[in-house]
Parts: sequence; C-alpha cells; structure tokens
Amino acid sequence: MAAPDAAKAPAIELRGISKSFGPVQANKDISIRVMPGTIHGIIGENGAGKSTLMSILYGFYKADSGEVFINGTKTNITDSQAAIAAGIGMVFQHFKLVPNFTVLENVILGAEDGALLRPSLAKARKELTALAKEYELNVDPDSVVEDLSVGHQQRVEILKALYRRAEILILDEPTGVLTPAEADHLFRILENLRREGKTIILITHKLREIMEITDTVSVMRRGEMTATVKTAETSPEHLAELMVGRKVLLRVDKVPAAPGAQILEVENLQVVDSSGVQRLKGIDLDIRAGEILGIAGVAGNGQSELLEVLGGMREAKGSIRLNGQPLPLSGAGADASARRQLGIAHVPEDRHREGLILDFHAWENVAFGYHRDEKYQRGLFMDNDALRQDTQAKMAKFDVRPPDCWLSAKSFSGGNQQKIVVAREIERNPDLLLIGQPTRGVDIGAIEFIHEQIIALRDQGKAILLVSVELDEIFALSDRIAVMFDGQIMGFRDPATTDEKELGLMMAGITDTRDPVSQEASQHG
Amino acid sequence: MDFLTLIQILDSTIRLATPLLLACLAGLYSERAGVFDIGLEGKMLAAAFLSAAVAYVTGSVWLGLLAGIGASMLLALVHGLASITFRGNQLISGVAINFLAAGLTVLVAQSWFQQGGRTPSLMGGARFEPITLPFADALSGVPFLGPIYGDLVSGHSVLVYMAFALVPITWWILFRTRFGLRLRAVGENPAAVDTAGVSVTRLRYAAVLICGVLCGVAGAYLATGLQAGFVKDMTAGRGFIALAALIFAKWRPWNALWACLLFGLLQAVALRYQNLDLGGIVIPVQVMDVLPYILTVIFLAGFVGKAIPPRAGGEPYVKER
Amino acid sequence: AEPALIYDLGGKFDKSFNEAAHTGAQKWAEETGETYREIELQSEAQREQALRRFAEAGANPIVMAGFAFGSALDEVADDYPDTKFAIIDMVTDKPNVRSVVFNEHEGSYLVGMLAAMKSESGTVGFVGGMDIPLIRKFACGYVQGAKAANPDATVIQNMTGTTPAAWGDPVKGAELTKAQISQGADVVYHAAGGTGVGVLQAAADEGILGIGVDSNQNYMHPGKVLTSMLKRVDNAVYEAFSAGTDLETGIQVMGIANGGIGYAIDENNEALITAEMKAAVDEAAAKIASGELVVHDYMADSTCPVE
Amino acid sequence: MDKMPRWADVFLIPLISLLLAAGLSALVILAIGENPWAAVKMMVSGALGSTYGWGYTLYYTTNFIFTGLAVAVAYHARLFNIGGEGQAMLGGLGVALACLYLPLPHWLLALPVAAIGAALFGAAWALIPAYLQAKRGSHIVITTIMFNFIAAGLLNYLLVNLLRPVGSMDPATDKFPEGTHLPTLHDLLAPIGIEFSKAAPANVTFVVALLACLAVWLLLWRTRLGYEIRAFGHSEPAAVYAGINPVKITMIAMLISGGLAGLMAVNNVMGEAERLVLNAVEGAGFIGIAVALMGRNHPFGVLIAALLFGFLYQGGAELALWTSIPRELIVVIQALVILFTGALDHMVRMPLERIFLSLRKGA
Ligand SMILES: Nc1ncnc2c1ncn2[C@@H]1O[C@H](COP(=O)(O)OP(=O)(O)OP(=O)(O)O)[C@@H](O)[C@H]1O
Ligand SMILES: Nc1ncnc2c1ncn2[C@@H]1O[C@H](COP(=O)(O)OP(=O)(O)OP(=O)(O)O)[C@@H](O)[C@H]1O
Ligand SMILES: [Mg+2]
Ligand SMILES: [Mg+2]
Repeated sequence: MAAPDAAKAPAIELRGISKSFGPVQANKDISIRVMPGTIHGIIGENGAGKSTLMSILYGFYKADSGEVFINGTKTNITDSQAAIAAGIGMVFQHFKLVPNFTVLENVILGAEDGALLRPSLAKARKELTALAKEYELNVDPDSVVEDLSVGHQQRVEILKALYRRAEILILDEPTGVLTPAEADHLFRILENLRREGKTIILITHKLREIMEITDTVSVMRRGEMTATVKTAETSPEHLAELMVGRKVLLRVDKVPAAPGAQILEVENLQVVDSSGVQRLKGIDLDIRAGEILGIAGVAGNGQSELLEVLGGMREAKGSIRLNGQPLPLSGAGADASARRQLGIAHVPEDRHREGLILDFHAWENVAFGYHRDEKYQRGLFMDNDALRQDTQAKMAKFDVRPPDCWLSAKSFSGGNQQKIVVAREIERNPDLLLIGQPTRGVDIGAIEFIHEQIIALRDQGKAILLVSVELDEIFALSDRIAVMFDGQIMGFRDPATTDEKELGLMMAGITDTRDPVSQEASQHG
Repeated sequence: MDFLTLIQILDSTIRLATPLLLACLAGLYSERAGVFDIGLEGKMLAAAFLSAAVAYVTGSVWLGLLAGIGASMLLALVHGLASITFRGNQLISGVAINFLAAGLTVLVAQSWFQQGGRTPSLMGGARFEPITLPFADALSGVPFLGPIYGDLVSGHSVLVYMAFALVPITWWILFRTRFGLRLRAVGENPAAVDTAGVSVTRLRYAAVLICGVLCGVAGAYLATGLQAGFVKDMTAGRGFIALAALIFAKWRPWNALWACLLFGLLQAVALRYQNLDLGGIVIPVQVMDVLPYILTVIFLAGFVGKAIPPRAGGEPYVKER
Repeated sequence: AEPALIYDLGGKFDKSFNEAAHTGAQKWAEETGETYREIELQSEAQREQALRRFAEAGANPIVMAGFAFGSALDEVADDYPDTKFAIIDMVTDKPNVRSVVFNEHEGSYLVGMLAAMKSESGTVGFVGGMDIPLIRKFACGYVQGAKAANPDATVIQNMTGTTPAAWGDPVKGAELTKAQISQGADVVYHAAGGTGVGVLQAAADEGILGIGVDSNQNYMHPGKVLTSMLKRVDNAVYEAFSAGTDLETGIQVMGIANGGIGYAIDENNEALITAEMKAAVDEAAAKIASGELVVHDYMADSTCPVE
Repeated sequence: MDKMPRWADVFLIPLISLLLAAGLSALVILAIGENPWAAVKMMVSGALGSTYGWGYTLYYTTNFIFTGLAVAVAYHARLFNIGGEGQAMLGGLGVALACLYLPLPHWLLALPVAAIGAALFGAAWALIPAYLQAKRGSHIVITTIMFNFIAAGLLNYLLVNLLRPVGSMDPATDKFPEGTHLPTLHDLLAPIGIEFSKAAPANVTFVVALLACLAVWLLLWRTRLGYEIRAFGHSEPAAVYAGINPVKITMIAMLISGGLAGLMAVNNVMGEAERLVLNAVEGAGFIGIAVALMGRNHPFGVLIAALLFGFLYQGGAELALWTSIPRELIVVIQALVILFTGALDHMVRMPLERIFLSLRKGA
C-alpha cells in the first residue's frame, strides 16, 4: 500500500457486518468508517448490538458475513490474536483481568517475549513506567489486580492494549462503573491518546459524554446502524431521537404528590459484605405514603445493597420501621418472604438473576416469592389451577404478549418479562414498593407502560423507593431524589429545583462546595 | 518404635506416596487450568493395565510405560472433548471416565489373558527394578546416615525419583515460565487469556494432556514398579486420595509433596499395623484408611485454612460479553 | 448334569486357593472330556445369586471354594433338595451338602519345620490373609513346626486385613514382607490367597525365601520359593466333580493321612532342600499320619500353645 | 424461544445417547471376540425370559430407582450428590440395627420401621456434606466422594469388630429374625394366581419404590417445598429474592436425597440378603447417577431408566455366568451412558438443535 493512500484511508472500515445468535440477529448489515486520530462514539439502547459489533472487530466473535478493513487493508480477523496483530486493543465492559495476578503479570499475559517470564516482566516494568508518564496512567505494577479500584483496573486494561502497541482502542461503556471524577480522568487519558494519533471507539449510553469528547458518532438501533454524524453538527435531542426511532418524551405526566403518613423509616443502616467491605455506611431515609423517593448514583455505590436489605435479601445493622413497626434486620423474620408478608413488594434490579426463574412457566413465575400465599394452596399441595387463572388475569391486565401462561419465562422478550415481574409485585397491592432499574433493557413502549403503573401505584397512596442509574428516569418519576455515593446518602433534593449537574457532582461525592450554590438555585426556582 | 522400623515405614511411605504424588501433580496441571478432574483414578487404572499388559507381552517395561501413558492420555482426551470442546459437566465426565476404566480394563484383560481380569505376573525386564544410588553400599556401615541413605533414599525405582523431581519442575513451570503463567490465568479467568489472543482451548487441552501423561506414569508405576502386574481395581481409591491431597495442598506443588507424603505415611502405617497402639489408645486400621478423606473434609470445611480452588475451575469456558 | 464351581473373591487365578480349585476342575474336564460351569464372584452380595442361578440352571453338583459361602448355602440348600453341593473350608449341616475341611495345621507344621531349618537368622515370618480362625490355624501349625525344628526360632506374624479384600492385596503383602525382612526374617510363609503373590514377589526381590500355599507355587520364582504347603483343594474339587450327582454328603476331612495335605518338592526348589531337611520333615509327616504326633488345631479351642 | 420441541429433549436425546452407548459397547464386545447380537439375545432371555429373570431384573430396578431418585432430587436443587453409595451403605446399617435390635414380629411392622431406619441413616450420612455445602461452601461433590470412602471404612469397622456374631468368620451381621423377612413377589403374587419364581429376590420393596417415584413427583411439582427446591436449583440469587432460605433448601434436598439412597437398603439388605454384608450396595449408588441422567431427573424417567439398568444388570450377570464376557461389561455400558447423557450432552444436542432449527425455517 502506498503512503499517500494510507494517510487518507480510514483506520477502521467495516462493511456489511451481520451476526446472529440463534434466532436473535444482533447485527444487521452494518457498515462504518472511522478516521485515524479521532474519537468515534457509538450509542444505542440496551441490546442494540454495540458490544457485539465491537467484539467482532476484536475477533472475540466471528461475524456471519461482512468485511473488515484496517488502515485500508482488508484484514481477516479470525481471533483476538489477529486483532491485536492488526493494532486493535479493546477494553471490555466487564474487565478481562486475572484477579489474583499482579498488574505486571496481567499486562504481559499473552504478550510475553519468550518462554521464560523474568525478562518479559523486567521489560514490561520499564515500559509501564514510560506509558504511565506519557498518558497519566499510573498504577503500581506490583499490586494485585483484585485489590485495585475499578478505575485503576480500567487503567490496567488500557495499559494492556498500549503495551501491545494498539493504535486503535475500543472502549465499551467505560464510564458506567466510574465516578464522574474517574470518568474525567479517563477522558483526559483518551484525549492524550488522540493527541498521539491513536484512534478510539467509545461506546456509551451517555449523550453528555458523546457531546463532550467524540469527533463523530454512530447510532445503533435493534442491530442496525441508523446514522453516523459529526458530533459538532448534532444535538442530544437529535441523537436520542435517532436512538429510539421517534421523538422521546423525557417527562412522564403526573400530578404533584400528596404525601401522607410515614411508611418507611430507615436509620443508620449499615452493611458489611462477605469480603469485609462496608457497603452501606449509615443510611437514613424515610418515605411517605403517596410518594416516590428516587435514588440516584453511579452503579456500585450501595444502591443495590440498600434494596436488598429492605427486600430481605441481606442482613444489616441499624433500624428499619415500616408503618411504625420495627423490622428485624437479621436472623429469622429478616428474609424476603417475611418482608412480603408485611407488605413490601420488590422489583429487583436484575430480572434474569433474581426476579424470574427463566426455566419456569409463566404461571409458576407469577407466584414467585408469594408461593406461600394461602390462596395458592390446596391442602398439602399447591393449587396450580388458581395460579394459572391468576396468571392469565395479570397477563391480560398488563398486556403481556403473548398471553400464554405455559410459556417459559425465558421465551418472553425483556419488556414482557419485566411486565410479568411488575405485575406480580404491583398487583399484590403493597404498602411499599421497592423497584430497581425498572426499565433496564426494556423497549420504549414498555417503559411508558411501566412508568404509568408506578405513578398509578403512587397515586393510590403507596410508598415507592425507586433506584435507577438513569438520571432521566429519576427525574421523570421521583417526588424527592436522594443521591448515593460510597454507601452514604449525599443529600436529598427536590427534582423541581435541582439539575443533572448538581446531582452529578453529588454522585461523585462532592456536596459541601456546591451546597450554597444549589440552595441559590432552588431560591431561583 | 525403633530407628530401623521408622526407616522401614518411611521407606514404604516413599513408595506409596509416589503414585499419589504423580496423580496429584497430574490433577494440579488440569485443575490449575480450570478443568476439574475426578477421573484421576480411572486414568491411573487404565495406565496400570496397559502398561502391565504391554510390558508382559514385549518384556520391556519402557514400552509398557509408554503404552500406559498412551492409555491415560486417551482418557484425558475424552475428558478434554467432554469438558473443553463440548462444554459438558467436568464432574460427570470424570465419573464416567472412572467407570469406563474400571470396566474396560477388566474386560480387555479377561479377553487378552484369560486370568480373571488380571495380567500375568511380570518378571525381570518387564518391571521397574530398584536403583541403588552411588555409595549406598559404601555407606551402609555408617550408623544413622547409612540406613537413611542406603535404605530410605536409595533403592527405589526410577519413577520414584522422577516423581519427586517433578515437584520443583512443576513449580518452576507454573511460576517461572510463559506456559505456566497462561495456564494459571486460564484457570482463573479464561476470558482474560482469550482476549489476550491466546487460545483457551489449546491451553486447556495441553493441561489435560499433561495430566494424562502424569496419571499414566502413576498407573505404570503401580503395576510395574510397586507391584508386578495388573489386578482388577488395583488403584484402590488412590486417585481420590490424590485428589484429596491436591485440595489439601491448595493446588500448590510443594504443598502437594507434603500432602502426598502425609497420606503415604498413613497408608504405610495402615499397611504395617492392623491396629496402631498409641500408648493405650488403639487406632483401628480402618481409621487410618479413611484418615486422608476425613482430613480433607475437615480442610474443605475451612476450619483449618481455606482451600480456594482456581476460580474458573469446573466451568466450561463460554464467551461472554 | 453339568457340575459347577464358584470361586471366591480372590479370583480364579490367585495362584493359590482358587487356582487350586480351578486346577482340579480342569483336570476333571480334561480326563472326562466334559464341561463344567464356573463363575468368579465380584462382591459379597452375589454369593446367593450365583448359587441360585446354577441351581436353577440344573448344575449338579455345585462346588464352592471358600468358607464365606456358608451362610448363602444355608439359605439356598433347602430350596434345591435335589441338587448336591460341596463347600470347602466350611461345615454346613444340610442333607445335600458335602463339607470339605482340611487339616491345614498339619501341612503348615511341615513347612514351618522346613522354614526353621533353612533359616540362618533364626527368624521366620508368616503373612496371613484375612484375620479369621481359619488363617490362625495355618499360623499356629506353622509356629509349632518351626519351634519343633528350632526351639529358639522367632516367628513374626502379620495378618493382611479383616475383610475379604485381604485376599487380593499384593501391595500390602509385599509391604508386610519387607517389614518382616527388616526385622530379620529370611523365610516368609504366606496364607493369603492373591495377596501372597506380593509376598513371594517381595521375598524374591529382597533375596530371601518365600513359602507358597494351597497350590504348588514353587514355579513362581524358581529358587526363591522354599516350598509350598499343598492343600489339595484340586483333589477335593476333582473328587466332587467325579462323584457327580452321587456325591456323598457329610463332612470330609482331608489331612496328611489321606493325601489331602502335603508340601511340594519339584525341580524349582530341590536345590534348596537338603536331604536331611527332607528326612526330618518326612518323618514328622509319617508320625502325623499315624497319629503319633498331634499338631494342635487352633480352631478346636481358639488358642495356640506356642507364639 | 425453545430451540427444540420438548419431546426431543425428553426422549430423543436420551435415546440417541443410549444408542451411542450401546453401539460402542457392541464394538467392545466385538473387540474382545464375542458376538454382540448373541450377547443381547442372552441378556434378554436371561433378564426377561422367565419370572426368575424378571425377579432379579425388578430387584435391581428397585435399587436403582432409589439411588436414581436420590441423585435426581439433589440435582433439582443443583447439587450433584455422588454420595449415594455411602448413603445406601449407611441405610443398610440402619436397616440392620432396626431388624436386629428392635422387636419386629411381622413384616408389616418391620417394613415401615426398617424403612425409617434406612432413610434416617442415609439422610444422616448426607447431613455433614449438606451442612458443609450450605454453610461453608465446601464442594459437595468432593465431600460426598470422601464420605463414600469414610462410609466403607466405618461399615468395615462395625462389621468386623462389633456386629459380627461371635465365632463367625464373615464380616457380616447375624441373620435377621424371621419376623422381618419381607414377602417376595412370589409370596405377593401367589394369592392372585400368578406363578412367580420363588428364587428371585424381588420383593415388596419394589412397590415401595414405585410409591417413592410418585411421592417424589408430587413433592417436586405439586408442593411448595418442591417448588422451592426447583427454584433454588435454577437460581440461588432468585431464591434469596423470593425468601427461600438457601441453607435450608440445600439441607432439606440433601437429606431427602440421602434418605432415598438409604431406602435402597430395605430392598437389598432386608429384602434379599436378610443380613448386612460388606459392600452390599454393589455400586448401585453410582448407577443412580446414570439412571438420573438418563431419566432426565424426572421420577418417571428415573423409573424407566432404572428398569433399563435393572435389565442390563441382570442380563450382564447372565452373560458373566454363561459366556466369558465379564460382568464389567455393565460397568462399561454404565460409563458410556453417563458419558453421553451427562458429559457429552452437547455433542448429541448441538446437531439436533441445528436440525430442528433448519426444519422450522423450512416449514
Ligand atoms: N453470546 C450471546 N448469545 C446470545 N445472544 C447474545 C449474545 N451476545 C449478545 N446477544 C444478543 O445480541 C443482542 C445485542 O447485544 P449487545 O450486547 O451487542 O448489545 P449492546 O448494544 O451492547 O447492549 P448494552 O447496551 O446492554 O451493552 C442482544 O439481543 C443480546 O441479547
Ligand atoms: N397448554 C399447554 N401448553 C404447553 N404445555 C402444556 C400445556 N398443558 C400441559 N402441558 C405440559 O404438561 C406437563 C404438565 O406437567 P407438570 O406441570 O407436572 O410438569 P412440568 O412443570 O412441565 O415439569 P416436567 O415436564 O418436568 O414434568 C408439562 O410438561 C407441560 O409442559
Ligand atoms: Mg454492550
Ligand atoms: Mg451489553
């Protein structure tokens, strides 16, 4: 290949990539060009096929059809080895590190210089020092990876790629697990890399990040590439529209809340996990009847643990009162079924892991957690007829499609699965509904339906605790917002008087400096 | 217990620990790479049979050893096929291999030699003979040192020395070579190895085949070193004791040596005494027989130390996002 | 009807007890040109099924090699009154059963004498199979013989185990033998079925002498096996097969007197046994046969006069 | 969306696996110079050709039903119990102690009492592995293997030193008293005019085994407990979410499993040998694994698979008796069944799924 040509050729060009997993078509005939020395963003809803596409580029999956050109040369990427050879590095959403190896060992793994380790390690140590200086990628080469923070682990992943001389770096949702400060640091690193002429593909859900750092952006929807635009020439609203295929209402219609009696009071709630890390460091909150309390925060700051404790899935210290009655926090009576008896319903964050038994029929899932209820019993046995009738009724009411109670849970789409879970929990008419990530991986139609149901429950005078990593969702539904950071609540805000910026800082653990400002803001509001 | 008896028991310990050690190291390679192997027993048994049969037929113990290794590797391949290629349940595959070996060895031995599922006794060159180390005879007169060197250290078959040498070698391979690094990585997080451009499948097959080789040597030692021929079920649970030793050793080579010596000692004592009289407390032989298993259960229970297996162990590798 | 033979757990080719039974059956088959049925047990639990299956199929007589068949035979014998059974090493009191017992203590006495006379260290060894009265009977006879030949002789005794597994554990046999050798034994006698293969192997490997049992085991390590205590299980089986359906029931005692017990000299061990040793032993044998010398039978009172 | 129709999953795959196992076994028979077809004929006539054969076939079937159910119940809680062998051994001890030391004048009384003894002892032997799994995460496969060996040692010690009657040479208990003898199928069928072999050991326990199948089915698919066991087996986090206590379910499932394995002793120890001998279980605990895998862990599947293995076992015993094919042939078949239905499941499944996918697309 002649030099002048190479200068103009895109660093990456994909042509007509298709990939299906059994009946699911994850990528349909996708083409894309990324110019060298740019940062290219890819956005799309959950399940749009972003990760699949990148995994194909990295040789982790094999495309069913399509071609890949690197720097203008057709490249047959058969496996990750070939991708690495072609100068591609990838940082996966879930890191691919060996937890009990040191940073150094992780970096040289697969890129050793010879059969013996010693020389490779020495060489890598030198090179890491250089890289650390060049790109602000500081990590102690001798620390064991599992002892590092998530942000540092991510740096190890980037170092791995750079150590392998990657010219093209793919990052799959790199900020999902980072605090805003860590994310800022990452972006500085990325800009350093761009300055050095590296090409970067950044997958994210966050429009703000796209607008902030990318040069061009592609939008994916349902396995297809719907558009590629210059970032400078677009707007968040436009991108959102491209993502879901129609105009998006970021607001849900609702009347103002009319909070009633105190339903839930939580005081000084503390949780230490099995590896001895304190996950909740003294949580205080309360929720009234007819009120939605939204909990915002970066994933992994204790929201999941809070839901689990309230739902009876985890033991804790401190105190919880429901309708004025104290609840046991450990031992017998602290389990999920006891909580349900008391009128706490729980839509868990992860419906596949927790909310459903995927291999059970729909009718079996409709009793899940409530299978001890009197109405489902007939003598020694369970009353399966009653269960099935119940299921059929709920399916009709919540418009679950297809309305066949004999289908196994795994045969429903994500949105319909979530409807089954929500139906089960809401129809129990609980005093308190715990609901985590209610619309994660759910299509837009189902999102609206589920949001309406949550509002309707509030309007019946129930208390609702909503946990979501989507700030839009928090704003749309909450009557009050609490922000969690590092196992603590950084403060409560009124959605009407706060904004994403303020919450974002709180999510990074910064409150003090901003407090007067936010008060100012609320006075203006 | 006088000094000579002690030497005798330790001597016997070394002989009995050898097959345990070989099988234990075999398991170590496999399990460190994330493939659990409860089929050590079966592979040893198959190797014991074929090594004895071929040694008998050819009169050469070395050919026998090769054949034994071949038999064991064949079963290792089946295990690899089931647990790596077809992503089956590694435990079930191990169980199946144990039965396969138990059945096939007798079936083939019976049709081959018509001796009720055993091979004829091996003589001369068809057996591994003890080796006398240099100066063993010269030192035999020296008190204390003489018996230790002459009886305890010297006078074992070449496979015994090989087994003991394998401990440092294994350590070195695992912790000082590229192969070892990758092997340990694939047992902890195969996705890391995969995305680093190294084939998980190839690595795991390599580990499983090394396991096959070592089990083969262990089996051959049983039939052509420790004994003089194959008899039905001659491994008699040694594969499981080796597995227990592996857990006991927390999947580390040097620990494996100590664990196998301990279990070998228990066997030696159980062989020697019907009931062990420890100053008034009589320990029945059955207790000694099952002590390795009891110790392992106690150990597994985490009351003394914690046995954390390789994290990806037992799970087939399926690509995930 | 075809006769049938059931071997005990050690297996047909244990080179010892079961193999002796097999030899007898083979001899009968070769001489008569007829066929017989046989099966090797795999587990304790199969005894009764094996017996019944042969009885159902019309085999007659059915010979069992081993005392452990006692209780199964007790069960089954009455169900097949027309079938004749013969059991070796056990007395079963049924009208259609012949119980063949041997005076193993007599033969053991003879080889005990040989062992003591051959021993240079004055220490000889005994490795038994399963620790049961029958095997103690062997041991006791052996000690008596050794002491008779050399009153100062030391006899080291070990039993392999307490379960039938003790009949098929050559590793343990070898280890026990090595232990005895380290304690000074230079002749070791085994009464341990398949386990004895390991005993004789270890003896040969370590350059001392072994003594075989039941069958003639001299050939296994020529020049390394001093002699074998012959327990003519083969004769018992041969006789039972020959008698066919007319098998005489009741107790049949086989001893030195009627050739049921003896010791083996052949080309493999003649060099090891001097004329005077042979003379001494043959004299003792004659005395035992005539009743002049009585060897104490351990099973008579569960004690042994010498240690 | 399911990749295959249910019937293919439930019948076709086990059938193909079985055929593969049978085919390979036939090759093995050929390799050792025997005629597989003649062997099959002999097995069929030996196992099914007479009431005597049936009596043994059903006797073995009974054993395998219990051990198969034991594996299956544990499996539904995602526990791989390979300790059936040890649990059945201990069940034998329970039966022996009940029969020898309790006054049981009639089998109608003796049967339930001995059954309780068997189940209790079997369950007790599963207790420690269950507890360690539930509370300390010790891998149940390893602990149950260890417990098999420990059980053998324990029984060995007890039979040799404590339970063996004075003067006896066998390591076995005394004969059980007359009152505890269970009626055989001969005794049961004679009153209704069916002539069944007197010599065969199949006994009333077979009926108990059939009831056990039904009971396990009801338990798993009709009761709350079964619902919880299955839910736990599918997903532990989900079970916690639903208020199902993992420790409790692990323990209960293993205790039921151990109890079922122990119940086998009613058949072999009380119904057949009428005394406790060493190694009375004869590997039935391990065959339970093959039976459960083959029967897709469904009680009725277990019943069918147990019948199949009962046939193989009796047929194999006949082969060993009349030909020079050793009984180990059954062990080989058993191994191949476990291999194909258990470990190489994907090998059979993947091409089938592809076929069904293309059929569906074609349709
Ligand atoms: N290994 C796999 N097996 C089966 N289906 C898969 C696999 N990987 C992805 N899919 C499916 O392919 C589709 C696209 O998934 P992909 O992970 O690429 O989406 P994504 O855009 O990265 O979503 P997210 O934003 O949640 O990360 C989804 O429907 C997903 O369920
Ligand atoms: N309308 C229906 N649609 C689909 N399947 C049905 C329908 N009616 C009955 N079945 C089938 O009938 C059987 C009912 O049995 P049951 O509920 O006991 O079993 P199950 O929950 O399916 O579990 P298993 O199949 O393991 O027995 C199931 O196999 C179920 O799939
Ligand atoms: Mg993704
Ligand atoms: Mg994803």
